[in-house]
Amino acid sequence: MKIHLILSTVLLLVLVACTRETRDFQQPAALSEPASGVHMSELHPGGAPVPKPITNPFESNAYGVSEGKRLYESYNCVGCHAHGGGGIGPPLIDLKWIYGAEPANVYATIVEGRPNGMPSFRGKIPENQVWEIVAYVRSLSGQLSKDVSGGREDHMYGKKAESSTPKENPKISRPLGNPVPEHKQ
Amino acid sequence: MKGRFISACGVSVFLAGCSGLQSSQSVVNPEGLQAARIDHLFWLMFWVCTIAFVITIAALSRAVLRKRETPVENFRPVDRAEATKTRVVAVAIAITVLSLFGLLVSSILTGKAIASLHPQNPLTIEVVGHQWWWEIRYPNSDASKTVITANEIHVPVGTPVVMNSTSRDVIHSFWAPNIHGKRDLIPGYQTALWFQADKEGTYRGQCAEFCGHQHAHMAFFLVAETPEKFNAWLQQQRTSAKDPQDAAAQKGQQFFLSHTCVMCHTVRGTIAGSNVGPDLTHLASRQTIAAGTLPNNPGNLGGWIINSQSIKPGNRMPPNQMNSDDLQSLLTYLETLK
Amino acid sequence: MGTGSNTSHPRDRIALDVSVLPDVVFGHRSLIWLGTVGMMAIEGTMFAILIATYFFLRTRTTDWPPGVSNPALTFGTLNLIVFLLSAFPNQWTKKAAEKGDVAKSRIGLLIMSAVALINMALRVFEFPSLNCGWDSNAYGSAIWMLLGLHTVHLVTDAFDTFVLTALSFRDPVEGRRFMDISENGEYWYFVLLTWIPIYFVIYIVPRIL
Amino acid sequence: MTPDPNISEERLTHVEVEHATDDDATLHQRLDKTWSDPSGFIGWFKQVNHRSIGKRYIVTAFIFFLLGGSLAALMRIQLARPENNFLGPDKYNQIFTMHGSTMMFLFAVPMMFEALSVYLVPLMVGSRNIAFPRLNAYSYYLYLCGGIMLFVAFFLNIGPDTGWFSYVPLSGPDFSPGKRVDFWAQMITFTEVSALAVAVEIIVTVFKMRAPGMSLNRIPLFVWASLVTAFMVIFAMPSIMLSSTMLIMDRLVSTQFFNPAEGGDALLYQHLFWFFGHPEVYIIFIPGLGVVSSVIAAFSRRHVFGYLALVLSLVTTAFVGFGLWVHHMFATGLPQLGESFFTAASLMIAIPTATQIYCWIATMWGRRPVLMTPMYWVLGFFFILIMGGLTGIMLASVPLDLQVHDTFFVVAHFHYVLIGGAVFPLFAALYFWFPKITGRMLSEAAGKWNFWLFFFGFNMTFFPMHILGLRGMPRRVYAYPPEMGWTAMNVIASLGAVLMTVSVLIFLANVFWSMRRGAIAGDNPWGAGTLEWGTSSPPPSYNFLHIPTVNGREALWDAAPNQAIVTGLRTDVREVLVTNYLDAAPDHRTEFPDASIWPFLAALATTALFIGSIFTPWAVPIGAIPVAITMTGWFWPGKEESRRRKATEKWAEEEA
Repeated sequence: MKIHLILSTVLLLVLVACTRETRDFQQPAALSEPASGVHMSELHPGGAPVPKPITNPFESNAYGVSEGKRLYESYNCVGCHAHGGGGIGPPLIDLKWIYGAEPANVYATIVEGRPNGMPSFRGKIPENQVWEIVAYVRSLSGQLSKDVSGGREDHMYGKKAESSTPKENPKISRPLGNPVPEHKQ
Repeated sequence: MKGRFISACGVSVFLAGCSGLQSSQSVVNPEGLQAARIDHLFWLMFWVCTIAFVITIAALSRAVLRKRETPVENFRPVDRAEATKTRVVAVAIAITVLSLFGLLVSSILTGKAIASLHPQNPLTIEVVGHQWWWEIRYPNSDASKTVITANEIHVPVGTPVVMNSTSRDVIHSFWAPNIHGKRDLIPGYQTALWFQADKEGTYRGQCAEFCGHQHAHMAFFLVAETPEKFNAWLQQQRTSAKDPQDAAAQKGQQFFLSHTCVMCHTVRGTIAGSNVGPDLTHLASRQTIAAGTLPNNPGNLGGWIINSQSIKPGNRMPPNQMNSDDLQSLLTYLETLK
Repeated sequence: MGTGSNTSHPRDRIALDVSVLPDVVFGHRSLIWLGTVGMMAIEGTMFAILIATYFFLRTRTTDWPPGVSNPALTFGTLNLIVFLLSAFPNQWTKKAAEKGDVAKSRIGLLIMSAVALINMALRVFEFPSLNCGWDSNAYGSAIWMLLGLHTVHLVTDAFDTFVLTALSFRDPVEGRRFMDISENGEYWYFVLLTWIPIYFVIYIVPRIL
Repeated sequence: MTPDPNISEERLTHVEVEHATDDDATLHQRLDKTWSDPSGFIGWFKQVNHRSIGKRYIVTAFIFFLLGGSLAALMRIQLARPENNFLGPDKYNQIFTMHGSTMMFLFAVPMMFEALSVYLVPLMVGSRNIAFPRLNAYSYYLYLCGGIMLFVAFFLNIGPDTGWFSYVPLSGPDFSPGKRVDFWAQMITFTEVSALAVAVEIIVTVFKMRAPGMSLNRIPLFVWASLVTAFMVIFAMPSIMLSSTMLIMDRLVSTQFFNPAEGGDALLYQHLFWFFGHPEVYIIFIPGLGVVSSVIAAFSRRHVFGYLALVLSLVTTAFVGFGLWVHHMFATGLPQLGESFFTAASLMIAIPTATQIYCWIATMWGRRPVLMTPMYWVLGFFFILIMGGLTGIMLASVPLDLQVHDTFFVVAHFHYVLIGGAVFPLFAALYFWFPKITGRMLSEAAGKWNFWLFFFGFNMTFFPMHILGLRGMPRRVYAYPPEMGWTAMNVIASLGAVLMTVSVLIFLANVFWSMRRGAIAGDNPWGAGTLEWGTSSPPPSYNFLHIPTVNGREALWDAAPNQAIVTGLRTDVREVLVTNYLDAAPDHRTEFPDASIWPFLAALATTALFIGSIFTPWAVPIGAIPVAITMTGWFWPGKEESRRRKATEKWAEEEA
């Protein structure tokens, strides 16, 4: 009886934990292809399409988010969006989204680009890395659970800590695919 | 007796282990000025310590095995013997203190000797630690003449080198044991280390401070060569990459520039100019890829590009899916980056 | 059983009768005093290391305080004054407890509870007067942690005082309670005395270094 | 005050005292009734007896030793072949971190300091319990919860992976995503709080609760070692508690202690860590020296040679131990003058250790010690510790350290020091005191097998690592290229690990067999001279029927033919005798608390606070409420208890 109880508790714990901490270095082959964009149409040549992840697997994975953060800097997203505060591009730490706040929207923004300056990264970034960046970008506005998003940055150069910015409630957002160019600030 | 026997065995195993093979990453095969001084100090200490060990174990064995002098139930020892023992212990302590003082002096002298090399015209290099590779720079007041390479350091023999180092991310430690001891690269700190290689050769070095997943595969090679060879190498490294001539290589270059590679790598002379990964301008001139992990040949390079994660799990290079034609032409192009 | 090699019959043993000894003692004689001193040593070491950290961080930059203004003096200084003055009622309470005077101990404990409340109220205003966030820079982190750690001690001792005050109004108040009250006074001195260097480090050092 | 009609005044003032004339059987009955802790499932969580808690510490710490050892075995499998794929880097990094953290924080300190001291010190000083027994129980539960938390995290793939030292910035928010490092840092808080609590208990027990006559110059050397260790704990552990707290705050609430961009500093962490980390080595190793002194004295049948020198050596080691933390940081490139100072200090610490070794040899000289299993382990200790000490001298030298720092040479060195200085004495202690703890002897034959397999296995595993280090193999690598020539030595090391595993299994079998079938030990099977051997094996609930008095350093050997006993302590409540600091003259009596569930509940509340604070800072203020409630419950006196005390208390005369 007691053993039964213990076993079921252990099982439960294992189930609840922890994709959050896994570190999958080997991504499925489909995810290591350069990102080629969102499939807007259901029509595909040559049979059924590979289903794209609707929920972003990296959003519940601390390592994925931190990789996204690193890539965000490596790929110079910082150049326009700074560390979320915005600059040439719109800020990312608030919850105002021009092109939608869902992972698929952010993914589309990165891969397709957007008018008024956001370049398309189609073919330049592997699929899984795009999703990692998506996860990180969404973490900036507090849309991910606290235990996967990173803390402050550990860098040589002074920056504001992201996690100290107050959490806002989502003030969503234009419907997806409504490209109204509207930059704040 | 047993103790002495075991320690004798230990010493001989040790000596056999330390000599034997000439190794390109070894403390006891010094090929540099500093490493040689440290090597002398090591052997001095080794013999002093061995003698101390043997004497102590011999005394212990005798104490344990010698026959009893006082009856078993006499819990309180005989006073006269105690006085003798006190004298002997006092002398032993005095000898210990003196030997330690001797070792202290020799250690400080060695420390002074390896730090006091401040010549007029040293070669300056910069080493920047990254997870998990080494960025090597040969700075020049004319920025266009600055050489940037990765994981392979060329130095002229007999010339003092000053190495300025720092880290871009976590703490690493630069260590080429045949040349000098290690130096930590700490973010937020700039440190300078002097060394000099005395003999031509290729010496392996490795990161010695735990730095994450691929700490084990963060090696570099230090190539000590004659000043002439070194200057030729430096001259050659200063040039930009030439545009390829043959069709396959041109196709490869096209592929390189239009795909994910440019997000991280630089090839001087092209639009690829990102500083995230190692500079590839003279990739083909290097002996190894992936921070000393694999010999640099088209097979290894191809495998690395397709799926570096199976070779060095957790490293920063993403897997790249491409068809074999593209891979072939890409490799052909990379082979032209001499 | 018995004591080792002793083979004689119990009745023949020389006995050291300790029943005449007291069981209510104060100060360094009591176990609880030495235990409290041990705790003070631990916590004192923590404060010392934290202050050392502060000065270590000082050496890593040229401006001090770096990029923020000096902490405002008002509330910290007020707190220092209250702390220093609290030594008088504290000593009075401690002495009353050591004499076993229930009435005086109760009054003293009530006063000390009030003092602790004043200290904590002032402390609430001290944090904003540091003039920087804990996450603005390492200097901010260090002084927030210093002040925070001292506050933890202040709150703990205040809570102790409240509990002892409540207990002192429950009859009977036995000797052990008086020992606790005396020890609580001892600990209050620790909180008081540590505040002096911490006050100096937080408020004065940025002005002179 | 309205007197409770149920409790008569007579019952309140009734006092039962022990007399010299009591016959042993009745006295036993009365004392046992008062001092026995409750049994049963719930009762188990209420026990506050130092022997119960000490045994739990020993068993728990040994289980962590086995777990840490299993992790080491996995590492040896991984390293037995070059470029092995048995464990990936992610698992390997977690495993070596867990191995180090487990061995240092969950095995070595709890075993050498807490477990042995909690069990032995009160017996050795002739007391009925340890000072602050409820705090003692609390410390154990905290330690247990911290250890369980770390291993649960590890099995859920949240095992820390930045090394037992967790250097920033690798362990900082940017390079260690998730909660892995936070679990490590919080485990530190758990174990350090528990060690600090025990340190205070030991200091108070040693200073205030010694049997009459045991003046400071008559304290058994093991007790001296515990006392010195307790002081080291008090001054060393706050440093790591602060640095791990800073680390957690950097990660959770974005403080900037270690962020160079905002005035923080990565080396600050190293200073704080090693200011604890180096004394830590001595915290582990000094109790072992105490064990060695005890065993040598018992088997050589004489007082230890140079008592004063040995005590002074312990104290000197403790002081100097705080002055050499920087020798872990030579490779960071500190100023040269500072380095020479720390070299000198590091060499100097060899002097007290050498002194002790000479004194022990002088003790045995001419006495031909009885070679039974505990003595074997002590001789093994000499061989291995001396070797580790000598390589330590090499590491103290800055230039040499620059070469061998963070290589397998260092791995070899500190395993020689720590296994030689702690695990060998630990096995000696277990063989030596097992009869006292259980009443039965461990098997000598199995003990010899255990020793020889461990001794050869150990040397086979760790001796080649010296050579590996000199031939360039760095620490903490999960793989190495085949062409480096490191393979053969690694294979030998891995084979040695097999021998050590077999040896430990033999030990376990020996313990399980001997607990049931071992020869009955009797009070004093070795004929040793310290007080714990003067009571039955295992000791009764009240430790000593009569508190003894002491006439010399080896209380039993030096006892007068008619050595006095203490009488007059109450038998109806848990009353103990308090003596004064220097000469242990009787000072006053004090009542110790009964068994209670509150320490356990308080430990649970504290655990909830600590684990909660990994995820949110709000766990601290909110979690403090149940902690405050349970702690208040713990100290809250019962009404009847207060009245009873009031009725019988006796105040000290006012001092002039």
